[in-house]
Amino acid sequence: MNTLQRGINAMIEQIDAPIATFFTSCVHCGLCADSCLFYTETQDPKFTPIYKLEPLRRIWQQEYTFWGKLMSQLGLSKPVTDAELAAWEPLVYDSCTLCGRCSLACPVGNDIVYMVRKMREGMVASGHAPEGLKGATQRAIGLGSPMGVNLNTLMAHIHNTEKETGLSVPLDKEGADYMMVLSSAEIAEYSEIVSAVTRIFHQAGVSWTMASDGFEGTNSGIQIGSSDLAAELLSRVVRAAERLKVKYVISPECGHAYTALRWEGPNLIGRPYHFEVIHIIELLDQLRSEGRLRTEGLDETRMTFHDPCQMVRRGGVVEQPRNLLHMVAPNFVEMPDAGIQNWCCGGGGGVSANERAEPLRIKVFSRKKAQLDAIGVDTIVTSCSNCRTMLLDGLEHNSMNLNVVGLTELIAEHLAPASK
Amino acid sequence: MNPQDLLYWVRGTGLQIAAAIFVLGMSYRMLHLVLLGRKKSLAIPRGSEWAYGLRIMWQRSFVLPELSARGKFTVVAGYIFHLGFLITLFFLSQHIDMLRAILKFGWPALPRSVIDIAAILSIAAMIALLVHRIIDPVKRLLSDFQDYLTWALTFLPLLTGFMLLRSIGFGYTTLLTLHILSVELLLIAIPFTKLAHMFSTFVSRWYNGASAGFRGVKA
Amino acid sequence: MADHDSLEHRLAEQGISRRAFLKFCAAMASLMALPPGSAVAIAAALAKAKRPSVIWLSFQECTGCTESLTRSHSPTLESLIFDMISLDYHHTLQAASGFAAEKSRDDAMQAYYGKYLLLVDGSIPTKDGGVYSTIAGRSNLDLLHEAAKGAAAIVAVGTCAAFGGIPMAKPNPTGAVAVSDLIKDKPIINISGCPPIPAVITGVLAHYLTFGELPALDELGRPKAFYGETIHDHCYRRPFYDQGKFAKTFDDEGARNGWCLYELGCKGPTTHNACATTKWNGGAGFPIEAGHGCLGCSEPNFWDAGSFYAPLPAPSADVTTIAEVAAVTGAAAAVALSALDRAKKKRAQQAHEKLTVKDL
Amino acid sequence: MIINVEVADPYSVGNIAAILSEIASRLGTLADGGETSLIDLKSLPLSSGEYEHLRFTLGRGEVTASLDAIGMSEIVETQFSGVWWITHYNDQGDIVADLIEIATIPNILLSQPEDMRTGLALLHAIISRPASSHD
Repeated sequence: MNTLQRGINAMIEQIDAPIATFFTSCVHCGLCADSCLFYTETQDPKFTPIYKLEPLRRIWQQEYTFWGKLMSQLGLSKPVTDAELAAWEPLVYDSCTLCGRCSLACPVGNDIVYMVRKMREGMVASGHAPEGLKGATQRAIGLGSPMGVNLNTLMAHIHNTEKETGLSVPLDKEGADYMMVLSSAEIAEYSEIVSAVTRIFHQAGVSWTMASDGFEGTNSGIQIGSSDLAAELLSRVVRAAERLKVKYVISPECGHAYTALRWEGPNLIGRPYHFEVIHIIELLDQLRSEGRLRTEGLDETRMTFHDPCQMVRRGGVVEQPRNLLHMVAPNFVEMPDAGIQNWCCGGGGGVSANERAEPLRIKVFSRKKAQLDAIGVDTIVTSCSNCRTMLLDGLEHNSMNLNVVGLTELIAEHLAPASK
Repeated sequence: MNPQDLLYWVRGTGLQIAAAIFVLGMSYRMLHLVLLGRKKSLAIPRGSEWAYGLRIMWQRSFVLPELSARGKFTVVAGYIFHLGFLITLFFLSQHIDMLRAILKFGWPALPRSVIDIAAILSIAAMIALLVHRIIDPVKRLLSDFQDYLTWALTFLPLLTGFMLLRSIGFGYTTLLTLHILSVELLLIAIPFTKLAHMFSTFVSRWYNGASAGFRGVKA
Repeated sequence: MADHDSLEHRLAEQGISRRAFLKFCAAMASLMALPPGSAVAIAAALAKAKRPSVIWLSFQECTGCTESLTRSHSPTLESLIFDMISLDYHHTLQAASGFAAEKSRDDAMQAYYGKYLLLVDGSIPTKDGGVYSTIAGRSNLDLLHEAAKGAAAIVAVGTCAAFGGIPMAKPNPTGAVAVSDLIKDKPIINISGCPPIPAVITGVLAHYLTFGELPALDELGRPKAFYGETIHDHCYRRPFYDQGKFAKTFDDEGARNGWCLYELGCKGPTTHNACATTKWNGGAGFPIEAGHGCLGCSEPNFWDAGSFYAPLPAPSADVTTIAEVAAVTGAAAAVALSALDRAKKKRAQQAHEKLTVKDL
Repeated sequence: MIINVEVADPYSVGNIAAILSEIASRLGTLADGGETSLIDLKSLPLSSGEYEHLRFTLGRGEVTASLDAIGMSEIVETQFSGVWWITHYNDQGDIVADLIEIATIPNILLSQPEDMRTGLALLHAIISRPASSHD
């Protein structure tokens, strides 16, 4: 098979009842355009979500419909070409963050983002994935992290934390209840997280560990759209967790890591886990409700919360971060469209790793800017390290002077001293 | 064939042909869609697929996110068209007569004045939507021949029906024949075109809602 | 001589005044459904009108059409008109019988060859050589062809002669057909109805008499003056139709209030005839006024066009059975073809070459 | 068993109003010096109730004439001057024409030149006849 055949074969593999139903239902109303950051901020019709799926639609029609098959038999249909897939590559990767807003907007109920995710399987198999994302995936497979961080980097953070807090950071502790996984951005840039979770878990009395062979949660395979590669990356975490016999794996503050670990993971490896997956924010809220997480002092700063797409629309974690914020932030305000309808930072779904997409990503930050301008806050809290980087980047390009902090760190800053 | 024979044909054989193609086509198409199957997720669910899927099937008819002016236009005109079409289809006494003859049960009709308004609004909305499809860059990009064909096939029954009610243009026999014929063309076209969304929409919504429900997403 | 044959002259001879003649013309205009102001033109035309010979042949029929004509409630007028025609053969009405009757027909056909008006009621059986209806040993088919040859024009009186009518209804055992199915080379005017309105028969004769030509006809050969519009167009219950007020049964509130009979199967909207205005029995009323829907008797195949009591929009054939068969067939096809599709998907999965980092 | 047949207002169907406004418009034309015109009531869709209602509404005015020629004719000026209701009957008393004429005087009432000449001839014959012939 050449790459084109391989790509088309992958799409034929991926087309299932939902996809066939979605294409059957589409009435070309164009409403999904309004839900897409890339359309609303550019007004370019080619960014209409359903249009990004045109090659997949044609393959469905030609391979899975009565008339389509008939037309193909008669040689009356136009097969999908390599050039076409190449032309669609920027639409499928650069202008889609897999944010899933279109799936909520579609009046006939099409889960458009589900189809984009599936279409990427074919795109990457046909060789049409962005170079930046390819590089990130190669690093993730080869080096263990898309950003090139490794165990040594983590070990340095662990040392610092132990020195700073006087607490020990458990590594490869068999039989712990929880196994913490980090995102590569956290390891590379927001290493305070190691200290934050160490202190919080110490206070709450959580039995936890990290794994030297499964600490990286970021899954570039999901973003580039290859289940094969995603499975390889994910299986490292699964192996470590099952080796250490933990009950739970904690997903880091990283949207796609959560999706990969929580929802796609068992399907990627083809079996259920022997553990459960919980997002760090879910766990913190759970500790709060059990009275095990106690804070003191308030941060009077006017702050807001940026909902990561994979947490809310694709993850169902909406209330938990707010419960936590209310513990420490009396001046917390919601952005317009907060919660399930929040607008993407612009860098999800692999866009942040795709240098070619950067100008477009910066341009569409105007939506986030408008949301922020509407409420006038000083600090943005979020629970996704990729969102955090994208927000910082966007703010800088727009000369906006706002702080961006991770929610876990914010809680850790206000942690009450251990009472006993 | 004289006009009476033609009318008799469209009321009889024509309708049988159209109904057969429509039912066969839709039964095939809907079942074929579902039978393609989907993988059952191995992840631990946070909520119910069925409950939320069923909820979205219904709810997506009413809850729509914030939209731009062009989006609002599509939604408002779309609502008017669909509602007007359904009201005239199911609540004009003549249509109930027809359905009663097939289903063996009926229901009360709406007053003619209401039907008139619904039909006029529906026709106006369809024309507006056609113009919008031509001038709006997004819709124009998405549109192909089928979008215009299905528009025409949907518009004709509305138009001929309205002309029939108001005795505009041709005589009653001719208009009734044209009206029934246009409905038959529409019925025949449904299984082969995007008009199949009349049923598949609800399946789409279920899949979408089920996926969200599985993850415990509450819109 | 010709002048002495004109209607005006004959009327004058009978001591009828010009004013009476004008009254007669006003009645004629009303009868022919012409604009009321055309009485003057009628008067002028009638002054020159001639007395044509009429041969009336009755075939496969029930004599209802003749009954209708003789029950006509304007006898003076009819008698004036029949004064003006020479009814040389009508086997029900004529006094002569047996060979004499047939002879009078043959004589008239010879004497007025090319000029006589041929009136036909009843359809013509064609199966088995037309043996199913004969007169004096000759088949209707034979008689029609013979009589048509010398006719100036043919008037098909009643739905049977015009469109085949009840004898032609399924299964049509005698192979009955309409006059126009057999005669192609003569002007034919169809006065349909079961029976036709008597005033329409006389109206058409009056028109032929007055203007010496056939009136304007619709696409089914019927005079537009009487069949140009539908019962529905002129029905006094029409406003109820427009308001959507329908009687649901023959004895409900709506029926008592005189609401529209559409849902009770009235075929008025698709039936072209003058019943709603000309009315029956000396203007006493017409079926809808008596509380019963129109049967559509002046239209072709009215007998086979579904139940008289089924509303117009109701399907005229069974749709349910065919839909059930279609649903099952469609489902079976879906099961079969989706098995192929799943097999295709499985093949694609088997053909899947695992993507590795080297492929990027 | 008593069946209570209640007829709702038979005039509500709206045909009468249309006829009346048609008559009004034609009468207006006539009053302004325009032409006379005729309405053939047999060509209009009237229920018997409506027919009676029309007769009642138009009423009877100052002039009533009758004509005896192949049956009777009744010529009545309605309460609206210039609006005449003309009903022609045949020998049997059936209505053969039923007309509304909008005119200063219905045409049918005018003496006809042909009849006048016939009368004149008859009159001359009487004048020229010798007195002895009167028996």
